[in-house]
Amino acid sequence: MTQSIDTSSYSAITEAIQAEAQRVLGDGTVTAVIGYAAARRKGSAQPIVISQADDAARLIFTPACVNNLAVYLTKAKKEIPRNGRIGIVVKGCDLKALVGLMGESQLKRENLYLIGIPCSGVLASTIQPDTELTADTLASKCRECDAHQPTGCDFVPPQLPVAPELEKKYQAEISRLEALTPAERWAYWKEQFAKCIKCYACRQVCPFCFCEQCLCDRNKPQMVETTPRPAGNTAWHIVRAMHLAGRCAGCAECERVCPMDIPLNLLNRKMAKELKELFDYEAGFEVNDKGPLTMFTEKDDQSFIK
Amino acid sequence: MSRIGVFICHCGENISRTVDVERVAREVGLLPGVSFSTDYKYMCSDPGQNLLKNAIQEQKLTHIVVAACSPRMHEKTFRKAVEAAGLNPFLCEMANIREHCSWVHENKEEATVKAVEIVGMMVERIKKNRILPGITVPVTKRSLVIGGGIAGIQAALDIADCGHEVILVEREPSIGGHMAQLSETFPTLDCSQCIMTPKMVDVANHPKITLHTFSEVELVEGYIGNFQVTIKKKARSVDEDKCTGCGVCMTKCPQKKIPNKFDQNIGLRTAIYVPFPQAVPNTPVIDRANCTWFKTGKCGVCQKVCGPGAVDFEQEDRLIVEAVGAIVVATGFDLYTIDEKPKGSAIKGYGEFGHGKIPDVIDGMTFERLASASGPTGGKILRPSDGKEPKQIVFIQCIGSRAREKGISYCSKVCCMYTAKHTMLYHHKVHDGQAYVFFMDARTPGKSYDEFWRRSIEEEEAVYIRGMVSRLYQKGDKIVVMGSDIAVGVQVEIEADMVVLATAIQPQKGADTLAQKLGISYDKYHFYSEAHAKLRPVECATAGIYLAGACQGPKDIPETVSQASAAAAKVMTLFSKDQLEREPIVARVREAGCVGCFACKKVCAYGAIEEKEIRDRQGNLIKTVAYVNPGVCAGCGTCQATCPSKCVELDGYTDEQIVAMIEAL
Amino acid sequence: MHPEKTSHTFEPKVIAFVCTWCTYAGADLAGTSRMQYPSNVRVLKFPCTGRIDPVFILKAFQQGADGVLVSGCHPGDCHYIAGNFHARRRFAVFRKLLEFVGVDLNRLQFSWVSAAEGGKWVEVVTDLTERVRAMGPMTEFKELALEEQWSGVIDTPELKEAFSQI
Amino acid sequence: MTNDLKYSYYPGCSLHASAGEYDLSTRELFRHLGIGLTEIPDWFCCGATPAHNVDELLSLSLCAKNLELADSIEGDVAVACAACFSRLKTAQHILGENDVKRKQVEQALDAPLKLDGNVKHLLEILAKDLGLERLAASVNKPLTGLKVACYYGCLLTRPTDVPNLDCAEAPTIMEKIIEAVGAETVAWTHRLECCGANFTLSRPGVVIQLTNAILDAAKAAGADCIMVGCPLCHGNLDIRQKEIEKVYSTSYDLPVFYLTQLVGLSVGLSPENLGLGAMIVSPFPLLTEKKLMETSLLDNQVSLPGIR
Repeated sequence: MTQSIDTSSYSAITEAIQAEAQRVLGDGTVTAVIGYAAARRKGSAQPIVISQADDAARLIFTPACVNNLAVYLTKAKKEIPRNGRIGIVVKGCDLKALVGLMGESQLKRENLYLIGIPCSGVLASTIQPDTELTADTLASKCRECDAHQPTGCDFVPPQLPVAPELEKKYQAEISRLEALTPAERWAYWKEQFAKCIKCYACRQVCPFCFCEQCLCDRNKPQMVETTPRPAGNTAWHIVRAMHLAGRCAGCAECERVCPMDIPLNLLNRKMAKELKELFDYEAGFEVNDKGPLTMFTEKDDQSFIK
Repeated sequence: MSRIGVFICHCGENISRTVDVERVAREVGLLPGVSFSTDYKYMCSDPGQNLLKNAIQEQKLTHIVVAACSPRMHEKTFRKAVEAAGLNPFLCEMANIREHCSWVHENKEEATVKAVEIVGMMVERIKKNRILPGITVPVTKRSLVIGGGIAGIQAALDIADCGHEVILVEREPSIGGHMAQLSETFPTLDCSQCIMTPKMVDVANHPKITLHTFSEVELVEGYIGNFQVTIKKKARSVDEDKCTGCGVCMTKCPQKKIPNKFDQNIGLRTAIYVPFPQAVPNTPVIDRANCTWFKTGKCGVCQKVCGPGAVDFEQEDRLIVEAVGAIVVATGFDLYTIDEKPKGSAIKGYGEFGHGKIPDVIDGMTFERLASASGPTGGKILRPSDGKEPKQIVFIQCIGSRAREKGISYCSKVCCMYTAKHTMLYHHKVHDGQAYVFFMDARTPGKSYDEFWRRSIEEEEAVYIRGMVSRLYQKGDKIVVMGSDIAVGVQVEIEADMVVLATAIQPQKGADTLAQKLGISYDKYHFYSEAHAKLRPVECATAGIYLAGACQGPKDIPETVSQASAAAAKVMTLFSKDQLEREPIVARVREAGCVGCFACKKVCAYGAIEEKEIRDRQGNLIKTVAYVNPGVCAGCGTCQATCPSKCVELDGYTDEQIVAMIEAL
Repeated sequence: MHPEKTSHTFEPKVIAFVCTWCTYAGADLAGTSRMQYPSNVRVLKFPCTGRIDPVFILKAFQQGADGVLVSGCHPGDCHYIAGNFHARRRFAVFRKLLEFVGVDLNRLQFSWVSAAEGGKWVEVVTDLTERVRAMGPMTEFKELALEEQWSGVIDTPELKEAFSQI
Repeated sequence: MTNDLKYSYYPGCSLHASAGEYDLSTRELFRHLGIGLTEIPDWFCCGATPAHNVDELLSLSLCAKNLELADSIEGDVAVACAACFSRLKTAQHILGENDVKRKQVEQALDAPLKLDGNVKHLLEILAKDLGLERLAASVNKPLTGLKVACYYGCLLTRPTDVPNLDCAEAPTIMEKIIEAVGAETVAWTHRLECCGANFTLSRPGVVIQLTNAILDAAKAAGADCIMVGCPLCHGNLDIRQKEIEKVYSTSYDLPVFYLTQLVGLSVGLSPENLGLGAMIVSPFPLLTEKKLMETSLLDNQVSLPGIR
């Protein structure tokens, strides 16, 4: 018998979001709200941008609301009004991305109206959207989420999230890999990276891949081979993990969108773990003037340096 | 297509002994792009350089690789030669086949193979080298000196004497700083005012010095050679141009009982005042917080008695903007107080000394004012509490200094000497008195310093007790000082009439705020950081800003004056040319790709990276990007390694050049 | 090509990324002091370790390096105030990443070598060269470069047949 | 009055002997304030203060074992005696940072250490856990007009990083409590001086000298009485007072109260329940003079038995 996860609060949360969106659109606080709406397939959800108070009723929150909407504030801005404050519906994990983006001068807090969701979890990407949320169907990231209740938002519905203690799959997998020999790990990742077709969906969906020109697309000089061959794939994923170190807060969108099912977020979470151990830094909890790799202390660890 | 010329040097036999130079020249000559390749006995000699120059002309070479010694040795030489032959100097690179090859390997085959590869790497690199025009920055030959103590005065006079304009800004109503407060100075015991006031007058009379007292630096913009400084002239309530300095206003002012900060608050002054009689400028200031007119709207006596009509109650703060090319920071020090410190302060007060609540426990500067002939007691050592002459006096050293548990770990450097001086001044004025000094060590390096300290013990009868004081408390009209004499190993209790604390030297309050305005760095105590502790002790890491005096760390007067003159010399070096020339190894931003995350700005230790707004023709903001100020950039390249999309690039060390070298392997 | 050099069957390729002010000068000192060390190392000069991008290390391995050395000024000695402090953090993280994807960290050495430490330069370079020599060639990246597969493996009989007909 | 505060109580040896009135007044006061106090079962000596000079392992083990016993009772550990407080805190501090010693003690006790319990002096409980406001609210006989010299001694606040009761150099916690119950405090010089503590038997000469300085300073500051939170200080200041007066040919006549006795008076507990009769320097003339006790009671009270 798998443990079911109580999502009874989601309908009340939906109502609260709708009411709040209607209010802030109606009184002109915001010019648009980015949120989730029901999609065609039963139980599924998709991102939506609404700019009319009347449309607020379309907003929902269900276990199928998996997307990190932060990306609509940086890269996918086509439908977003250029002026005024923008409302956005955020889960705790999405909020961490916004916090990071604020620290990197990509967003300004005063331009946003944050509607936080006391989220108990969403479905894994491999599960059909109208499935019941249980310990089995829960997304891996939600199993070890430390931000069920978003903080610092402008509005959060009063419902409280549930957060049962579950086995932490990412942590377990990281520990498993760490225990292997370098050669075994290389074999593991070689197999994983070999699958990559360089579709760059991971890059497209990542809130932090906001560079206008990616280093990996450059050809003078070519830092990373662009063809989807194992050498270039490996280089791409290493560079991606390095560039996200200290920034990625684990929304795991990269992994969700990967058509080849490469466990991409493992790399990011491993980096996050190292940064916590090395510099006691955790991304996404507060807007920091400097990230862990743009600052230093004189007492940083240098045991690895001869 | 580039036409690369490669020149292999024998360095006598230094290279050719272990490297087959002919073979290197031959093999390298086959590399694509290499049009000319040769070897020569001594490339750095005149004939060698001529060989290079001629080859450039005759072979129409576009890029040059000289394979010889370390570029640290002769890069400049060959770049000059290349420039003389009409090429941009940055189209010449050196391949180090001596220090990194022939000298460290014995096997000729191995060394030759390595040399070919080293040269090959440089050939690939130079294909990606670009013409780098030299960078010149215009220099405004005026300077700003912040702080009118002895450091600022000395620096201002030195610069002005060289014929350049100086703007001297002082926060207080008069220049002079702490040195003007001192009674006598070690190790010669000459009167501080006697040596100080002439310099103050020189400043006032110098045609090249513009003095702004009662003023503060509000804003600093720009960079080396081109700073714009906004100075706030606080309302003095007295027109400096009209005032003759007759002083009638001060004699008539009815508010006469205001503690005078210059006298460490033991002397009194009026509401309209100059801090001390020899003040420069000799123009009074109205202390608006204590003036009856400003408090009640009545009185106005000073205005009525002022002949020239200089008193102006309506005066307001004024902002003036000055363009300068260099800035000397000489903001000096402040003294540690033993009061209870605010909550959260890393620095703790002295609870064991009653947090400074006993009136006859004073600090060294207060003792200076008591001993000064122009001080509040006319030079008599008298207790602040009852005006009696203290017959037993205890000096305690290292109050705050060298006390990690109190939050300060450094030595304040001057206290040992001035305490020795105090015991002498005391002995000269109170013949039947006894001075005791509690000390940890006596630190007296310096010309005639140790002799001076010995004299205080041997001739002036001061009793030095090695050990610290654990507690002092008031008992009747005495202060009981409890301490230990660790040399003998006993507890000591002295019933003193007065206790003088040698409190630590700290940076001025607000030193951090000023540093932020200037864009210079400071340590955890807020002392300003020099660019290099040993080799660049008067320069800040921020180009064009120099340090003088105790704002950088505790210093005595001779050291302060030396550093002030050194800072002035650095300013003069900058001013010696109309244009500042510098190597064009600086970072540049590719604005098209920059997304303005400013990671580069965060890692730049020089503050060279600014935010730049890009707007369309209608003035709408398109985006904000990074901009590297080439006058400030030092060329370390940390920004480029940090930039995720490599939109900032360090000329001379571009990714293309480096990757070309890696790929050549 | 190396006829008299039969003592070693494998000559590793070692690439050193060094800063110009400390380690490059330290290597120069080793030269002027006529110290001897293996000739396997190739030195790339940077203004500062702060300029050294982790991608260069990756690139070096891809280009066939068997060992990589990154070396700069001791903490507090940086010519550019703090470049080496930034580098220290960057590489502390990057080496953990390489370790996690399965690169043996014995092939990657970091060191502080000052301009006065010619002897330390020799020691660091010799140690790394000999260690890498004992480990044998770095095959991982080279093998990757030779592989052509992209989206999967040709493991079914149908695919194999189709592939053989190409 | 009830509240949710609960503590395990470590009285310490002195409170079963010379300082019986401290124990009595503590229990009475806490009962009156509704603070739960459960004596640690089978507690034993903390080793104060000589053990650590003789055998560090023993002194640490004694404290560690007592803390383990205290762990069985809900709530933080309440300690009345400053010396016990100091020893327990010191043991926690040392064992918390020194793994080698920790292992030794674990071996000695043959059990893993339980050091997490909060050790609190009564002062801390009254001033912080109960809070000055609630304390002031329970006062019904304010000690108006009584000038108290608060005496901390050495062990309550020092060394700097260990007890963390209050600022080591300028503590105010005693003053705050006694002002909350309506008394006046005097600013005086010897609040933190050493009284000689347990040299009282081995080097009485030293104790007489040190304690005299304290009494002298308190008197000079205009105090009517002294308040302490330590049975050792109390012993020296109270029991030796007559002897000191004789040696120095002076007269102090300063009653030395435990903090629980003064606070107990203010909340209306009877002198009998506070063990005031056990004090060597009788407080009754002072208390009647200040109108803090009925004159009519005086005759009866003087003959009260001291320690039960």
